[in-house]
Amino acid sequence: MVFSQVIHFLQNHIYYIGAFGLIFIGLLIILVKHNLIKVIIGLSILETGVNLFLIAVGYISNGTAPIFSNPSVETQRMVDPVPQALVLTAIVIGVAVLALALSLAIRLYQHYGILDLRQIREQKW
Amino acid sequence: MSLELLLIIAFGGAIVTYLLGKISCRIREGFAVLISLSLVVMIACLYGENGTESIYFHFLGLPLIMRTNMLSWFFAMAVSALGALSVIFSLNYMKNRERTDFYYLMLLMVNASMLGIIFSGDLISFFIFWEMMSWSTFLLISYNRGPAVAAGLKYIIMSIIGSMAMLVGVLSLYATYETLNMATLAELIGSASSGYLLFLLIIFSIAFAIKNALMPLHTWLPAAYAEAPTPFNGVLSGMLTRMGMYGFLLIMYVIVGATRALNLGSGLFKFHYILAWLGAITIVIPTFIAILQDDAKKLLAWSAVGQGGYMIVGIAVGTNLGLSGGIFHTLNHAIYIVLLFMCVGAIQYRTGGERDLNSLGGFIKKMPFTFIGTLLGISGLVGIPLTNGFVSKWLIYKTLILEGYPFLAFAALIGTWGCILYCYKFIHHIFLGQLPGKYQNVQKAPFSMLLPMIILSFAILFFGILPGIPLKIIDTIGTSFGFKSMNVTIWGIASETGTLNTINIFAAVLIVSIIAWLMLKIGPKAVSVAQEDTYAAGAAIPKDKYHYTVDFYNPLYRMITPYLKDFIDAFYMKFAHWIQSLCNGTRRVYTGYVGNYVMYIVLFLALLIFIRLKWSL
Amino acid sequence: MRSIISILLLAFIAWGIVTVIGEIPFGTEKSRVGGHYVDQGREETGASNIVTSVVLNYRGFDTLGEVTVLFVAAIGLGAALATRRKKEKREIEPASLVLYTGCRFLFPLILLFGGYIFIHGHLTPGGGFQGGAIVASAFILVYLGCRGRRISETVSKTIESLGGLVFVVVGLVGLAVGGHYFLLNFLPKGELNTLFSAGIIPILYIAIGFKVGSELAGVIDHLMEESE
Amino acid sequence: MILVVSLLVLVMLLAAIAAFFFKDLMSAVIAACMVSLIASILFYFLQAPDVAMAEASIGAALVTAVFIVAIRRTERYEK
Amino acid sequence: MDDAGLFSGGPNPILLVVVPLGFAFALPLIGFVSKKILKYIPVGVFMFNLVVALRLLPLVLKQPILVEIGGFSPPFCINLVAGPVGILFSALIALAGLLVAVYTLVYIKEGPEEKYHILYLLLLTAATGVVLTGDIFNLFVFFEILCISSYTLVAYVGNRAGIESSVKYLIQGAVGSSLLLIGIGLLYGLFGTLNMADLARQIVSVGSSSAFIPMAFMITGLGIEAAIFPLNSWLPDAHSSAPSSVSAILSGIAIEVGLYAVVRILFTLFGLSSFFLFFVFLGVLTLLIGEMCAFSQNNIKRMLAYSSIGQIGLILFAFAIATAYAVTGGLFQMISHTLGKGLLFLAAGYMIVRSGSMEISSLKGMGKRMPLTALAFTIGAFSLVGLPPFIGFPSKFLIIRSALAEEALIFNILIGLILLGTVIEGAYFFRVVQVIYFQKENEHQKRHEAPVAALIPMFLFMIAIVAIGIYPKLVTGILDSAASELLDRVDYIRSVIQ
Repeated sequence: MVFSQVIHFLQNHIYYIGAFGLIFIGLLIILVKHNLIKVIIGLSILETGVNLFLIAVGYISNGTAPIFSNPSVETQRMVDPVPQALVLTAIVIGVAVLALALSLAIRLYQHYGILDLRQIREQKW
Repeated sequence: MSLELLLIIAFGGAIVTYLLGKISCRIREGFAVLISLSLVVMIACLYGENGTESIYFHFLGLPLIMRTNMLSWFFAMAVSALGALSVIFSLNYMKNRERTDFYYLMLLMVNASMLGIIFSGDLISFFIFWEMMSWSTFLLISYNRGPAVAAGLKYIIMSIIGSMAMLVGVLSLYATYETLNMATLAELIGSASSGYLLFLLIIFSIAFAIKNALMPLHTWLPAAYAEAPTPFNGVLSGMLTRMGMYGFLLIMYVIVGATRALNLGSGLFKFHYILAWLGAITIVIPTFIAILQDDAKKLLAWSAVGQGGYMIVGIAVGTNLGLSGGIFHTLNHAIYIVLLFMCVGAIQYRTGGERDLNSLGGFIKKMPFTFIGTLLGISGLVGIPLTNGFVSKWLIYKTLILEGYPFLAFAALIGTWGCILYCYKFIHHIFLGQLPGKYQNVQKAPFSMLLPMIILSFAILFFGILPGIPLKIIDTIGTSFGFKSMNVTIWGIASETGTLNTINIFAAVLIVSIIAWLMLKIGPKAVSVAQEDTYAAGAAIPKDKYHYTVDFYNPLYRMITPYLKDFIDAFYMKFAHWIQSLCNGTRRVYTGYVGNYVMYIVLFLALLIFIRLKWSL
Repeated sequence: MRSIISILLLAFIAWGIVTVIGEIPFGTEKSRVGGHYVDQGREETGASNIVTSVVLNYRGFDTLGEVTVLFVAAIGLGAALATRRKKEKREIEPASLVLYTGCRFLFPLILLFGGYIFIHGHLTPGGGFQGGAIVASAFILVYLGCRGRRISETVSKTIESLGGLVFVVVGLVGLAVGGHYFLLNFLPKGELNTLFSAGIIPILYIAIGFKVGSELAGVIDHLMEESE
Repeated sequence: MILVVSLLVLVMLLAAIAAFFFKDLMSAVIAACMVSLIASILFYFLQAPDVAMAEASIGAALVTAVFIVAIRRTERYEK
Repeated sequence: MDDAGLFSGGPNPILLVVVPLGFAFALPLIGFVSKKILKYIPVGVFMFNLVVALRLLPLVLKQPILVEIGGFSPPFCINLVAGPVGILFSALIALAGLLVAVYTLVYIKEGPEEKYHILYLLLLTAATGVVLTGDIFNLFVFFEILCISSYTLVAYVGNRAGIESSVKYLIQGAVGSSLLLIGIGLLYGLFGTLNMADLARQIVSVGSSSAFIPMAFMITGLGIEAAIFPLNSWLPDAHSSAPSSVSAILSGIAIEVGLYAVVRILFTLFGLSSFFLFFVFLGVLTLLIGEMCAFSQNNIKRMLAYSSIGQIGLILFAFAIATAYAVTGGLFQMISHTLGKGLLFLAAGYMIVRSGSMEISSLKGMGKRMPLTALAFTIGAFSLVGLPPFIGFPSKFLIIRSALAEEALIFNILIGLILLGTVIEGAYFFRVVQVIYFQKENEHQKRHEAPVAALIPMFLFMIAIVAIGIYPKLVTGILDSAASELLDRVDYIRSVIQ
């Protein structure tokens, strides 16, 4: 009984758990870690989590991909294409931000010789 | 239309003067004089027209209104005349100084915005011109650099505090009555509750008290007066500071109205009564601080604070005599304080900026006209009969005694005693005594400086002997506020409560002086002795040690100094430091560690969610 | 300490999310808009991959923005890493012959595969972005395997610019011919499920493919520049 | 099916936690790459093949490459 | 609108976004032809935008123009809503962009100029896109362009400070945009649409309870760019280390666009009325913190940056009161802040170039060395403090007037705090003005004015400041209808979804 309840719960929530798990772990990395590269890794995990969440929102149980490669596909149970489009955009934006962040990290390292954000504090107050 | 034209000429003239200065100094100076004189002429021509007119455009849906009545004409005459004299006085004084273009621009701008204040018929244009006056004054006070910078900053900060208070008052009136037209407000406000009126009066009083340097809010004034360029001191002390007086008259008697304004509060804590006491405090303490000063301009500055107290007392008592005294004292004070500042300016001009009383002396022979001007000036300041100061002070004393305020009268009297002391110190240290060796070759003041001084000297005597002329106007102002008319004659006041007749005094003084002159004539001739002979009884003392004006009033100093520290200023400075360290502490929020910053973000989000879920807003 | 506070705050946020996530049941149809796209997409755009039709037609403006984001990042990365380059040629140890040949052999194949992906974006899963990324990965391979070979900066810049311009111009042509609609699908829709269908979508995806490929390759190029 | 997915999610979260704890940045990057890869598989399960492709090629491959380049140009260990 | 051609019935508002975008893409190609003309392109583009926006202004005052992209009808497409607010902001952006672009002609001399111009174009294009769009995901995308180009422009100089600030800005910005995206995802999950009008329509039907969490996420995400108090830690660093021309845009445009987005989300999307008191407090807090931090700065640009925080606080306060009068005041304050702060940064930029240091004390004697620039700085400072006859006065007047009209004790206290903030603001601005004019300067420094191309934009800013300050009616008409557009949800929904 408990097992089937657990299965039911998992069926309904496992993607959300995964998505928000990633989001919170990502945020935690950004909050707690002070190595710049590590923070950027956190950002990457955060973004992945957000994307997963968006796709999960658009899913329809037992749906099919929204592609009419063979004409027999019924339209009733196609998953929502909009979140997929959004996530495509979000992924590209994510990679843009990450690449920029890493390039800035490289420059920062050239200037300071360290990546510890606690010590890179010339701009303050 | 004519008023608009007046203001356009005033402001436009200022800017054109600045631009002309880029071409040639002579043209600029000529034009500045022309503008200021033409303002005097225009006001003289328009004088006496009562009415209102709206400027063609609206400001945020509020009509801008200009209005003229006796009150505004009275102040306008004074402002324009003193402004013109100051400009004329500046011609020589400011020659060869740097950035004179800027100086003239700001001077004319201050004059123009004062005219704007005086003619504005609604509170929004009043406020606009008030602010313009504030910042252009700020730029002029700091003109001399050095210590003037700190003085200017103090001035503008207090000034902003004042104008913010005024802004609240103005806007609250606007929010309540949907109009800012003074005439309409005066009608509408009759129905307001006493609490609201009290709030209004207090909040406006903050602004005006700061400008008029009423006692707890006076601290900007001494430093600002001492450091401002001397020709501008005239405008500053004569009229600009007294815009506070104008403001008090406006809010108490024009907008709120005499009947309501004099009945706010209860018992001893009536609004006008407290105001009068503040005025009394302002008379006494600054007067004694003035005695302590060794700096000519600082002395005059503290004196101006003290004299401001008389005006406040006068108008705060709230009778026709007192009101006339207060208003008339404003005019009189403007005349002689401008004159005195001009004398200091002339001395400074000839000595290269010296204003330390202890290193001056003996200028009576070198600059006789200046001496006479100073003599008349301090006579007016002390209130010697036949000078204008006598009349206004007499009116104020009379009121205080008649209305049964013996303590206030006593305070005013003490003020006058102190006034005599510092006035004597002032004239003695500069003109009497020993002439320091380095000033042996000092010349007379140039004509462009003497001319305004002569005019003002005449004005002192003229208003002293014929006080009826201005009193007539003041009486009209008083009656327009709803006070009983005084019985003004050309020689003074003839009324049931007390008569003032300067012709009798004039006759008495004339007779006494003729007798004195005759006695002098009859008696033996005075023999001129070299000062060294009397001073050291013939013993040889080095020449530079002869100066005996140092430590004047020394016993008095020792007696009063402990009580007369400017503890209010010290308190303000401490407060400012406290604010500064608070600010310094606040900015530590931005720690520079990005982890903290992200923490703030998460905190904000968590807070939002927490508030929502906890209280279900 | 820090981590405890962080976890506490995150727990609050999680609490908030839990309250709202219950109203977004997993696996149910939620969107009228999505349903409309699925139902009408084929007729309205002519693409059989509905995601593609959403990406490039219904929400084409987003994609223009997205392309711009990548463009900005590439430019910005170049600007950030632009230092006074010292052109001292260090001796690079050449890769082994096997690696070198392998890379050279694989490079056109990967390019071809990427090209296939973005040309068939409107028919099959994939499209300009995925294809572009594959193209870029081909360049990574070359950078890693065949040291010293670079993509010419001029060429990559030209491709980037042209890709973006094609997008804008196609959109503006739509505005010009179709009246008031930017990005109007003005070309004939063609027959469903054939290569030459769906109007402007393949054109845009090809432009995007080239652009994304050259941009990502450029990003890698910039980043690796000094590490050698 | 659901168990497979649950397992994948578990592994993904574990990888993310590993990325938190690894002192070696290179390992952390690999863990993050693994997160992306598993996410890509999940996308596929969620009937989003387009996104799965994008995530695999961009999120997993390219980003990891960029990370590695960046780490090579800075320092490898978190102090 | 069916048979409308490209320019009949007014130009299409989409051109405001697309044309600069196209030129940004084309810039590298133009660079192959001639490097010289590159820097004139932003000038030309923003001139074009300004003309288009001004041409559209009278049209949208009558009726908002709905732009449906791709030829589908909302909510099935992305639509732009060119209402009074959008076009007003577009015109403002184009104006500021044009003037700063002219300034840039001489100011930016080193570094990868071509990239600077592209990023500059894209930054302002994105800002225009944000204010025009009617779709929240599209808003997100434009926001990302805005943010990313800001990050890179902050790092443009490539010195220690620039890179450090840029990295910090990027981390916070990226977290913010992730939060925004989560919010959008939640909203999509709840309501199944991304169109703002459609969302607004449905949020009424659901009630605000479940909509709050997505709103919290979105406000936090957008609030970072809008520099609301606890979220604005990036701002002083970024604004002070960017090149001055960029700081002018970041301060004058970027954060205001961020605030616009917050306000649009709050007003149009959620229409929350009971929560506004929170934002009123937040506004006052932001104002006080900003002014207090600015008070004790020694770095002129940092001081200006903190002052921007203060101004944003005031604007937020005005919007949060949410009466027509207050929103008009807030919009007015935005205009006055754009003009004033733009002018201040431009003037400070060249003073810094001439003195070689950002310390306030190094500005001694600038009144003599560069009188016109010093005049520009002074006017900008006076305007920000809110002195008449400059533009800062009518805007502050409107805001305080509307707060007083609330007639609640709490508002009176808040007004007191705001005025305290103004006093502090006055204190630090006047201190700088004094340093410029009245501090003893070093000897033999010759007059060395900024180049003409830098002075022209400063003059135009000054003229605008004084002209609107004396005659606020120039803008109040537009502001009134903009305010009513922001406040009237139903009308907005009706204008998008027939």
